[in-house]
Amino acid sequence: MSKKAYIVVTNNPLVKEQLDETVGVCYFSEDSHRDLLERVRDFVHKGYRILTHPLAGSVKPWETPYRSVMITAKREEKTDLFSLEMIEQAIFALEKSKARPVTLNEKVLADFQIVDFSLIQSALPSAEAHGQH
Amino acid sequence: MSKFRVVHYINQFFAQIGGEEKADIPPEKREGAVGPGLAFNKAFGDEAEVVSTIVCGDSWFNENLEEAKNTILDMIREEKPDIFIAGPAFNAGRYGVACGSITEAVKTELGIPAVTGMYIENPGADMFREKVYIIETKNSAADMRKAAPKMAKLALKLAKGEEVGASAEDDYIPNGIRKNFFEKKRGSQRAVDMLLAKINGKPYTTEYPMPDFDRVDPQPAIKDLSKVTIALVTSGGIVPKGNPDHIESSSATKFGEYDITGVDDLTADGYETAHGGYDPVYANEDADRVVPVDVMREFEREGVIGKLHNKFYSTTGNGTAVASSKKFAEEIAKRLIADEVDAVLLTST
Amino acid sequence: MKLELGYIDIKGIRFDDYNAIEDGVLVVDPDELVKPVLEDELIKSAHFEIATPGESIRITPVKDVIEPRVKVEGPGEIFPGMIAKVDTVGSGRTHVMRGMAVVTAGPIVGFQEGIIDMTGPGADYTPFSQLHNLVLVMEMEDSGASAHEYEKAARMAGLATAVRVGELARELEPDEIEVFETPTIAQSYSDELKDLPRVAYVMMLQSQGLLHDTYVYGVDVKRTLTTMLSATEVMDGAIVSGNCVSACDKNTTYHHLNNPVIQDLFKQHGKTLNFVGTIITNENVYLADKLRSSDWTAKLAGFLSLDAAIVSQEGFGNPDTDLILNCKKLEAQGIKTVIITDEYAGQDGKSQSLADADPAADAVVTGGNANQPIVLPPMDCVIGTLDYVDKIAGGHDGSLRPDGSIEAELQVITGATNEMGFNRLSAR
Amino acid sequence: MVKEIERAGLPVVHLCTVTPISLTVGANRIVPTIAIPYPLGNPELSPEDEYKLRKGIVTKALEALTLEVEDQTVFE
Repeated sequence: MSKKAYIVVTNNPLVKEQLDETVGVCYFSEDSHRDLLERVRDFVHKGYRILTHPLAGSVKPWETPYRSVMITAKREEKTDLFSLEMIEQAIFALEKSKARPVTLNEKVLADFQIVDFSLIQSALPSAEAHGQH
Repeated sequence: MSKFRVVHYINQFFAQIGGEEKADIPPEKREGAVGPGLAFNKAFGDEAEVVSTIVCGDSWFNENLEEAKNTILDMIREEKPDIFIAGPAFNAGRYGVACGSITEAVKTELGIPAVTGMYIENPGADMFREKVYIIETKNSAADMRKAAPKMAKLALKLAKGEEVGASAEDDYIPNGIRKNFFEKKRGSQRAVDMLLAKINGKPYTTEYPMPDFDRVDPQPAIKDLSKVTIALVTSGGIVPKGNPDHIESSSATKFGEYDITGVDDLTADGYETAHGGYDPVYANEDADRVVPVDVMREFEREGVIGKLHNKFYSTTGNGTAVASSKKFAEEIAKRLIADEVDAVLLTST
Repeated sequence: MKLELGYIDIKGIRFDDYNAIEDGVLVVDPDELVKPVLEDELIKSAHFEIATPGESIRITPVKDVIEPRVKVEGPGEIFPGMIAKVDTVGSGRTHVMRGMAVVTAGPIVGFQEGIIDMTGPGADYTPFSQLHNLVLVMEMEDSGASAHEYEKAARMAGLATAVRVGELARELEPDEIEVFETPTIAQSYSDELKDLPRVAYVMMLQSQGLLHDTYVYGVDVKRTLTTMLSATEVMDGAIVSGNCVSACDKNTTYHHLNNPVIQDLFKQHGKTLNFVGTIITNENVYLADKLRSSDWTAKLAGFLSLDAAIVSQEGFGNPDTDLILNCKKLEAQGIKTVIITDEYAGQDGKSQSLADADPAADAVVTGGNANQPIVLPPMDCVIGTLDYVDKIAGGHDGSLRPDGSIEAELQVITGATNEMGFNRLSAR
Repeated sequence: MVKEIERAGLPVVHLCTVTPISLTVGANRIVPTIAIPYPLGNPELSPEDEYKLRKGIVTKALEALTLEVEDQTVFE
C-alpha cells in the first residue's frame, strides 16, 4: 500500500492491476456494483470522505458491473455530509431503470473495465495535485 | 353510439339549496343535471350526458365521512354510470376534500373513471392529487366555463380508455408521475422565455419542481417530564431477532410496532437491525445503541420521566430518501396519540 | 466578434463518381471520400451510406453527428486544434450545409449505443431523422490498440470527412445569410444595450474520461478551468464531441455547431436582453474539481456583472451535481438562473428525476424522462449493426426481438432528451 | 417522519448524527449523536463508559423536550 492521501475502492480487476503499485487499492472482486457502493457508504459512515463522484461517467450504473470510487486514506472524526448525500443518491440511482443487460460477454466486460478505469484515472492528476485532501 | 352515462356530485351551494346554513344536509339524488351539470352537458356534447346529480352538504360529508361515502357510493352504483365527476370545488376547502374523497372512492371501489376539479391551493388538492385526476381550476366559480370542458375532456379520455397525457397537456394538477410530451417550443426557447419572466418578476412555472422542503411549527415544550409518557421511535430498523414483520432493509413499505413491556435492555439475543443503510455490526451487538431502552428504563425507575411507552416503533429510512416514510409516520402518530403518549424521541442512523 | 453564416440548403444526397453540390443536392464519390479514412491503420473497413428522412432506415450504433461547414472568410478553419491548426475562429464568414449531416457509426467498445430511426415513432424523438444523412460506417481493426485510440480514430475520421464535404460549399451562393455579433465588455455598455438585463450562457461540457470527453480548440476540457469564449467560435467548430455514452443526452458536434441556447439568446439580444458572454465549464469525476469549476463559473459571472444566466447540462448522473452547484452559486450572487436538464424518473415516472436537488433551482427546463419505454418497429434497412442493441443504455437482454423491433428506453435514441434544449420534448 | 409526528401534535426530539439532514427533513428539536452505525453508543468504549455516553445524550434530548423553541434548534 502506498502512503498517498487517497485510496481507490473498486471491484474492477483492471483498476487493481493498473494502480495497485502506485496507489492504495481496496479491491473487492466479489462485489456487485451495488455492494461496492454500499461498501463505500460504510466507509463514509466511519468518517472517510469521497473524492470522486460515485456516479462517474454516463455509462448507466444499471448497465456496468464495475465501479471505482476514490476516498480519503485518513479517517476523520465526523461523517462528511456532502459525501453521504452523494453516495446515497448514487445507490438510489441504481434502482431507477429496469433496463439491465444480463448477458455480458468477455469483450463487453473488458470494455466496461476500461471505461471505469479511464474515469478513475481522469481523477488521478487532480488527486495528486491536491496533496493532503 | 349511445351516450356515456355520467353521475355528477355537487354540494348544497352549487345545487342552489343554500350556503353555510344548509351545509348539514345529507346526500340526496336528483335526476338529470343540476347547476354546473348543465355546463358539463354542454361540454360533453353528444358523447355523454349527466343522468343524475348527487347533492350533499359539505359539513355533513366531512362530519360523517364513512357514512357519507357509503351512502353516496350506493347511489352512484344504482345509476351504473360510465363516468363520475365531482365539483369542481374551486377554492372551497371542505367541498374540495369531499370531492377528492368521493372521487377516490368511486375510482378504487367502483372502478369507474372519475375526475374532479379544484384550485391548486385547495387543501383537497394536496390530499388527493396523487390518487385521482384533479383538473386545475382558478379560485372562483367564475372559472366554471373553462373548467367544465377540461374536466369533460379528461373524463371522456378515461371512459374511452385513451392514454392520458402529461399534466400540462390534460390540465390536471401534477400527480408526481413524470410523463413525456412534446411542447410547442423547443427547450432553449422555453429557457429564454422562463429567464425573461424571472428577470422581470413575472410568474413562470418550473418544468421540474424540486422536492419540497416544507416545515412544521414546533410543538410546545413539556412542562414536567416526570408526569409524561415518552415513546421511542426509530428509522434505524431495530426489530426483534428474526425480523418477524419482514421490514425491508431500505425504503421500507411498512413499520413495526414492538411491545417492550418488561424489557429493560435490547440485547443481542433479542434484537437486531433490518436496516441496509449502514454497517449493521454495531447495532446487532447492542440495539440500545440505536434505541436507548436501557437508559430510558433507568430514567423511568428514577422518576425522571413519568413512563416509557410500552411499545416502540421501527422502520428503515435512509437519511435523504424520506418521502416514502410519510404515510406510516402518520399512522404511527395516530397510534401514539390514541395510547396517550405525550412526546417522542426519534433516533436515526 | 462578428460572424456571418451563409446557409446552403441541402435537399438530397446521391452517390456518383465525382463530388459537387448540384441544385441543392450533394453528390459524392464514396470511393474517393473513403480513401483518407482508410489511411488510418486502426480502421479496418469503412464505407458510406445515405439515409433520407422518411425512409425505413435505422442507423446504429451512432457515434457522432457533424454538420459540414467551411470557412470562406476570416481567420482559421473549421475544427481548430482538431482538424485545422490552432487559430481563433468565430469571425468572418462561414458556409453551412443546412439540412444534412455526416453521421459516424460503428462500434468503439462492446456496449456502443445510439439509434437514429429515419421514420416511425423513434424518428419523432431524434432531430437527426429530419436530415439527409451521409453515414460513415466504420469497423475497427482488431489490432490490440486501446479503446482510446479507436475512439480517436473514429472521431477524427468523422470530423475530417465533414470538413472535406464542407469544402464543396466554399464557392456557392448561400440561400440565406445570418449575422451574429458578440459584444466586447465595452460594447455591452453601449447606449443600445446598457439598459437591458445582462445575460450569459453557461455551457457545461462532459469531461470525465474515455468516451466522456469534449475538446475545445483541441484541448481536453477536463484539464481546464472554467473559461469564456465568443458564442460565434462555437459555430466554427471550436467545441468538438468525443462523447460516445448516453446517446439521448450527449451533445454531438452537430449540437455544438447549432447550439440552440446561443441561437435563441441571439434572437433576443438587443431587444429584451443583453447577451454578454458564453462561459464554458466542465463536468469532472473528481469532486474538488467540481467545486472549483462551479466557483469559477460564479466568479466569471461576477466579472461579467450578470443579471441572469442559462445553464445547460450534458450527460447523466454526476453532472447533476455540477448543474446544481453552478445554479446554487449563481443564485447566491443574485444572478437569476434557469437550468436545462433531462430526467431519469424510472419507467413509471415515479422516481426522483435528478441525482441532486436544491431549492435554488426554481426554474428548470426539462428535455423529458429518458427512462420512458419505447418500442421501435423493425426497419427495412439497418445501417451499422444491431449487434449492440441488447447492450446499449436503456436496452436490456431481449431488447432486440426476433422480428427486428426493439423494446428499450428513450435513452437509446441519439439526441432524444438533449439538455441544450434542442428538442420540443418535455415532461411534467 | 419527524415532521409528520410533530404535525400530528406530539413534540419530537430527533437524535441523529448528520444534523444537516435533520434540518432538511424539518425536525425542530435536534440532538446530535455519535456516528451513523451507532448513534447512541461507541463500541470502542467500555460497556460502562458507553452507557454513560448514551445516558448523557438521552438526558440532553429530554432537556430539549422541556425547552420552548421557535425555530429549528440543534442542541449541541
